[in-house]
Amino acid sequence: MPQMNMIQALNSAMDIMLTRDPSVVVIGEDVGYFGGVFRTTDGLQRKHGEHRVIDAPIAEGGIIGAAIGMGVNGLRPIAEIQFADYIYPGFDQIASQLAKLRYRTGGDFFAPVTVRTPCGGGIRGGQTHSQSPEGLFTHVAGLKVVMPSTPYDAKGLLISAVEDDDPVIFFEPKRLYNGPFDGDHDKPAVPWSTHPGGEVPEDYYSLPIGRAEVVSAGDDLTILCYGTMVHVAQASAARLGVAADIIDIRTLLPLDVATLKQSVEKTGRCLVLHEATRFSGYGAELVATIVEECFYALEAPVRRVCGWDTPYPHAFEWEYFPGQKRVMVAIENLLEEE
Amino acid sequence: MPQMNMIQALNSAMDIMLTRDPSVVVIGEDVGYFGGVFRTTDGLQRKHGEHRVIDAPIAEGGIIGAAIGMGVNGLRPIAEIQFADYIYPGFDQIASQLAKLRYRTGGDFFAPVTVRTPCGGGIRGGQTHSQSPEGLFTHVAGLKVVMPSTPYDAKGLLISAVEDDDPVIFFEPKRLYNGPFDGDHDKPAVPWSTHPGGEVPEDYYSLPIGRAEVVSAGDDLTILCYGTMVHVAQASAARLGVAADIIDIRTLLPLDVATLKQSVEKTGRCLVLHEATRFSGYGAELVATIVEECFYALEAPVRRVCGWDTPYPHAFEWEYFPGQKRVMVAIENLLEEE
Amino acid sequence: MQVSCTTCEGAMSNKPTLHIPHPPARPGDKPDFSYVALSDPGAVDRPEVNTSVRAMAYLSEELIRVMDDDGNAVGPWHPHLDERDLQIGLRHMLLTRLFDAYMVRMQRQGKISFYMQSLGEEAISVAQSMALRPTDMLFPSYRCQGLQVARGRSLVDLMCQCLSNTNDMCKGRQMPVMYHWARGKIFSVTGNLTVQFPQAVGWAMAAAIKGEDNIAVAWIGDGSTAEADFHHALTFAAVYQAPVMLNVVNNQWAISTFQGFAGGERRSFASRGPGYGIASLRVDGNDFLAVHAVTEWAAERARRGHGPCLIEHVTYRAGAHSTSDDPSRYRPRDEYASWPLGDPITRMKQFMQKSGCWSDDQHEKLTAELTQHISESWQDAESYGTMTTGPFLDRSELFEDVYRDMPAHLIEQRDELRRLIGED
Amino acid sequence: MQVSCTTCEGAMSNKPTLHIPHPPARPGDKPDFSYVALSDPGAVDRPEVNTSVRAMAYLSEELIRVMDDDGNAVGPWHPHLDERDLQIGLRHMLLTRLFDAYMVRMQRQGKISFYMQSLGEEAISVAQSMALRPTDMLFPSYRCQGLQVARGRSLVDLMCQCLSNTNDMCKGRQMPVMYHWARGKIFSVTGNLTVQFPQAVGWAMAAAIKGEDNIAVAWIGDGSTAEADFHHALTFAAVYQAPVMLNVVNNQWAISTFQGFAGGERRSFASRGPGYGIASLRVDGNDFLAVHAVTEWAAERARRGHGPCLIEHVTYRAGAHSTSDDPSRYRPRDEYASWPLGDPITRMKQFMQKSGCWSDDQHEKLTAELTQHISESWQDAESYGTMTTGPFLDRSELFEDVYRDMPAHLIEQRDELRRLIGED
Ligand SMILES: Cc1ncc(C[n+]2csc(CCOP(=O)(O)OP(=O)(O)O)c2C)c(N)n1
Ligand SMILES: Cc1ncc(C[n+]2csc(CCOP(=O)(O)OP(=O)(O)O)c2C)c(N)n1
Ligand SMILES: [Mg+2]
Ligand SMILES: [Mg+2]
Repeated sequence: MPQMNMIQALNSAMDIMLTRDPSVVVIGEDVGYFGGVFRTTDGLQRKHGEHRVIDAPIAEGGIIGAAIGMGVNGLRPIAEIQFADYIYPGFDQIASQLAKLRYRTGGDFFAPVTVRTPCGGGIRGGQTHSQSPEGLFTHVAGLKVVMPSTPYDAKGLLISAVEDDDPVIFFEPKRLYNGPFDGDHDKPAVPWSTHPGGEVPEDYYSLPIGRAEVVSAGDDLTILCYGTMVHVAQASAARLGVAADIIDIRTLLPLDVATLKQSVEKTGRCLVLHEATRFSGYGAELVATIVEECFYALEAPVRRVCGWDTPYPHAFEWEYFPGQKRVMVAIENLLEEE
Repeated sequence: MPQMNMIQALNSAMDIMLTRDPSVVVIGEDVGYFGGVFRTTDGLQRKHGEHRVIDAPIAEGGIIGAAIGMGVNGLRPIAEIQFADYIYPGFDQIASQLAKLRYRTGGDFFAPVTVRTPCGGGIRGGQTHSQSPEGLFTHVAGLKVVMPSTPYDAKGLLISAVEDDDPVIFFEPKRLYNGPFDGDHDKPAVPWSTHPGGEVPEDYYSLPIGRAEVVSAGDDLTILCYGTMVHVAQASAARLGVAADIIDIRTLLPLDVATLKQSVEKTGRCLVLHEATRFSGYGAELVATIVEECFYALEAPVRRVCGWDTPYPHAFEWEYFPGQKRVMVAIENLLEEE
Repeated sequence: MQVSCTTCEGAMSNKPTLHIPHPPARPGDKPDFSYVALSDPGAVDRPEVNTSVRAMAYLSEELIRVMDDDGNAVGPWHPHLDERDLQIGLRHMLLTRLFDAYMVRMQRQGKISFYMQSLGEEAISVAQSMALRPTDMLFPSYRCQGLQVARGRSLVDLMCQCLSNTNDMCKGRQMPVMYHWARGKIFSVTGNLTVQFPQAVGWAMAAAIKGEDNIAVAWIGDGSTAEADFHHALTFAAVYQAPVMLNVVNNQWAISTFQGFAGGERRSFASRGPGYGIASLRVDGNDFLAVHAVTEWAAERARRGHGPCLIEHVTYRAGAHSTSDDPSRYRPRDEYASWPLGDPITRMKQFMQKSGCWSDDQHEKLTAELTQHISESWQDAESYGTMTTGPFLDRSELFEDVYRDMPAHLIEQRDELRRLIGED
Repeated sequence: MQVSCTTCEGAMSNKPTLHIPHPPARPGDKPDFSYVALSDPGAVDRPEVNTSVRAMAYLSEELIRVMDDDGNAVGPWHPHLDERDLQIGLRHMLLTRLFDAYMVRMQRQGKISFYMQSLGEEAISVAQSMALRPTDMLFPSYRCQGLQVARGRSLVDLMCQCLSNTNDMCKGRQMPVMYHWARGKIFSVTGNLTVQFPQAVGWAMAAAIKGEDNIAVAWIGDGSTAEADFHHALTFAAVYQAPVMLNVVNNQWAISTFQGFAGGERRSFASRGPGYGIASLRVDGNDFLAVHAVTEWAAERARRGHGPCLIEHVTYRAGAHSTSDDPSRYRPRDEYASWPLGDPITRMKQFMQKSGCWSDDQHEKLTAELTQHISESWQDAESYGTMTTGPFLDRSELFEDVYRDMPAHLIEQRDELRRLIGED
């Protein structure tokens, strides 16, 4: 099986879709000739042409607006927003337009746009290159929201996103682009070739949107997480020798409630992790869902470990990032409760 | 005590602040000569002048951006966004700039901007005149988020918002402008003069940001709500003859956790209400907070009654609105649980 | 080249003061439209469609007019339409106006919840629609009902949308006038201003990518030019030379604010275009012939690969902003009577009568015919349900079309609502 | 007036095709700047500061230049600065350049995490800063370090920001180069492009409201003009006639994309202004004297109440976009050598030598002095802490300044972090 890092996997997904479906186009800042500031679209313009892989003006609102129009005219645009921190100028076109077009037209119009954007911290990007705004988009009915944690998932889910007739906001945890970062920044970086998720078929395959994945199984507790935090969770559980059901949410909206429920009913304890700020973050929805679905199985409160409720600071990146230590403390506390 | 409806109370708050503090200005679409599409700024330009109450171009991003600059230059702008549904074009200036300015400058710069905007449904406004996007703003560190439920609170909280050195997003439940709407749309409209919250002092007073209010006390359960849903909660509890602690959150961020906790520890049962869509809404944060703070006191799962996870529809407004019936069913179920 | 006046109208100051635009007249004042820059009918040059933007920049500040005050059609922009087309044009305009008036009445009677009329602006939608191909895609604002009428939409369908009944193409989900028509290639109207502008550019980019020669056409108001999406649209249209026609309907007002609050005090809205490298024209929006000619010209330019156009239509919002608005609070009640460009239907009729292809008698007959057509359509529309009487849309429509396939959480919510209603 | 070329460069087609802007040269190609429209030094007229926007529209497409190729200062824009000012200007430019070079080296050595230099663009920040009053408020982009230098900011402070150490004015919260200086009236740099443009307009509106005559001045890049806030700023500045100077630094590139992707292929960026009714000028950004003169002119215009200005500075980004960028992937390595407007420091030096107020010897001495000043500053800066050695900022700074007063939930989170660290 070929090895790919997450950038290569995403590139492969786009390459395949550009090849299979003439209606697929890629548009974004620096995505064309240059191949993207993270090199995710490297080589795609050369291969598929300037009318398929299109450099855009620096106007996120314009990019999304134009992508919607393209979608209405039969294309399947993949719009790249260079950093998730810069998605807000496009927020109106996403929340007011892209998300609601099908509904307001009784199904007569829709725009199958995929918005790809790198998110998350751990690269010393400070407050404008580190944000995790996924929670905001999960509050917008009509959107699907995806965040993969491995190259294998990234490719399969991106292909599904492009094929999906509904709009998908596709978050890419940039700290995972080159390796399965587990939160320990002092450790030398590890490449994807050391991780089974780095084994990625060359060819077309897709993974279902709407399905969470149990990435490791155990009876002690359930850990709900996605993106980078999946790896932090695994490392933390391993270090503690705890047997955890670690569930990679993968598709934040729609949420795979059944998988979550099954696990928490088994373990009775649940920890929720994300890198985004805690207050009103997506983790709140996970907690609320678990409480509503599994209250009587719960042996302890559902706890959250999240980014602090501050902007992402440059210097205190590792104090901010919800790393192994915080996760381990939370696991230990949770197992001791009652 | 004079009687005011919520529009008059808000108008009075702005009038007083424009009079007391020469640095206060009001800016927004149609707020000047015309006095606002809801008449909230009626008469203010005539009284305080064109340079204090300023009609703006139709550009919400520009309004917020300019207000930030004004704030940096020593003014205290009150920016009106005509409908909360139209706040998204200003989202970037709010989330990236207004919220983070103090932090990123180590406290050297800040912009004391208040953003006022009417929200919520019940006026047949369809999907673009009915939204309740407050949840999104509560996920942005650096903002304060307020929503009053009576004229009295509206005036006192708006004055506090204007005086606050931090940015405040001030949501006005427009269905409450003229009367304490309790969700029963078949009933003739009731004016504020029938409600104690309609008694509003003419003069200056302020109410603290960061404090929830127990609007009625009871041991059966706790109902957490804000805006229009406070009145729906009261009517529903009354119809059922249930003794509920009904807590008007009022300040969504920062949240008055202590008041919530005290109540739920007493009642052991908690219902969360809002008009906004449910998934990843502010109610999720309330549920998560209650679970984290009061888990061992809970006798039943915390339940939510919210807007459905769809855009706000025009025709099915009353099927969409979380009215008394849904609230009563939820209360009954909640009291029966276990 | 230098003149000594300041950029700021009025007194010269030696200190910055915040300039506040003022409309020339407020309630009680005598209407004053001296600020509207006019050109003489027939006076403005008509360049070839492939003229460079730079060479035609002057067109963004002139006013292209064909009909003069006496009902003659003059000058190089005269489109020389045949009788049949003129009659169709007049019919569509009249139908639009009568339909609007009827619906305003229905709103007053409480039969629909809200309405927005296009009174005084009918020439724009109708003439533009007629000058385009049926395969061109239209991205309307909420004041473009003439597009629907001119493309042959059944009034019953429009009425049913306003009634949110079982025949509503929006399935009850939108406020009145937020029509769309997929088969007729008319995009969905939304409450959010200006958002359709970059969408139209994207649609046009896609047409160019696919190698098709259909163009996209979009409309916004003068006030809406201040929104970000105006700039996005112009930038993207210029950069990619998208085959798109971007229309600004300058009807002088944006709810209560005068067009000066969008920058119209300083320069025409059309004159924004040349700075982006976009061909821009300013046209008498109440002159059916001029609007038709300009639209044909711009469509040909775009279709032949010579790039986008920005068109400013100078007109006047003769009615209230919407049925929720009372314009007598912010402008003279009788302002429309002084509008220098008259009424589009009156002028068209005058021109046709002068050309000998129309008579008062025909006009009266047509009015009667259309009036009857409208009230019959209303009967028909009501048969699909009204706000108070059935048939009603199925309530589970509330949950359809949020996604293509309904996800589990919406199925649950739908079922919850069903249970709740079952308990009624 | 009509010309037969199409709006689309290259072959004329009879069908719309998606136009894709191309830079004239890619890696391996011979640099080609023939697309840059130049005027002769001294050739462009200098109108009175109260000239109407319309009457001075031509200035948005000319190129105001003062220094000619031989180091003479010519024409009506010659600011006739005195020797002392010239020497100060050169000193600031040189200091900015040497500081940048030093900091790039520090980044390469891993001592700071990131850096952005302003190589080749020093004249703009420095000359503008010198032509303004110290009470004017500056809203910089990330490539305006010359403003800090010219306003007398200590290099130690700038370095400490890049080090996120205990003397960092941002308290460790921002990436390197995101400086601010409240006392020096320099606003905070942010990663979000263009957001400062409408903020500057709002600041200027407030100045006008308060009746003060300080103006606001803001900078963005060519690529950043595509963002919504460019349009917001121009609209608000025009409507309220705000005393603001809006600068677009057109350095030909926006990371890997050529200025054509912001619309620069069609028309100068300055030419966006007149369509909004804003006085606009295009200036040789590598000509210290021209930038100084234009800035003085625009500042006086704004300060005297004649309204806002848009200024395009034509320059070239001589370095990489940032230390994360490798421009040899998308443009010829040696492009800068062919840039028709030369290097700002070389040209200033040549002019001063020709005027007899500067010598090679002085230049060498100055270079040595500044170099030493920089490395001494670095020693100093490091004494406040480095990325790896103390002193370190107190970690609870993480939670300060989110709000003026720390709310309960942040106190709790701060205490949680303290407990966690205590367990170290
Ligand atoms: C984004 C947004 N902001 C504000 C509004 C409220 N609003 C509706 S119509 C309108 C005025 C628009 O004026 P104009 O563009 O001139 O169009 P006209 O009504 O004159 O046809 C405003 C402010 C809105 N619908 N959308
Ligand atoms: C809103 C936003 N979108 C995208 C970016 C990423 N980005 C940073 S700099 C840059 C290029 C800006 O080019 P230009 O405005 O020409 O300035 P220059 O770097 O040439 O000085 C881009 C796209 C950003 N910082 N902010
Ligand atoms: Mg208008
Ligand atoms: Mg640039």
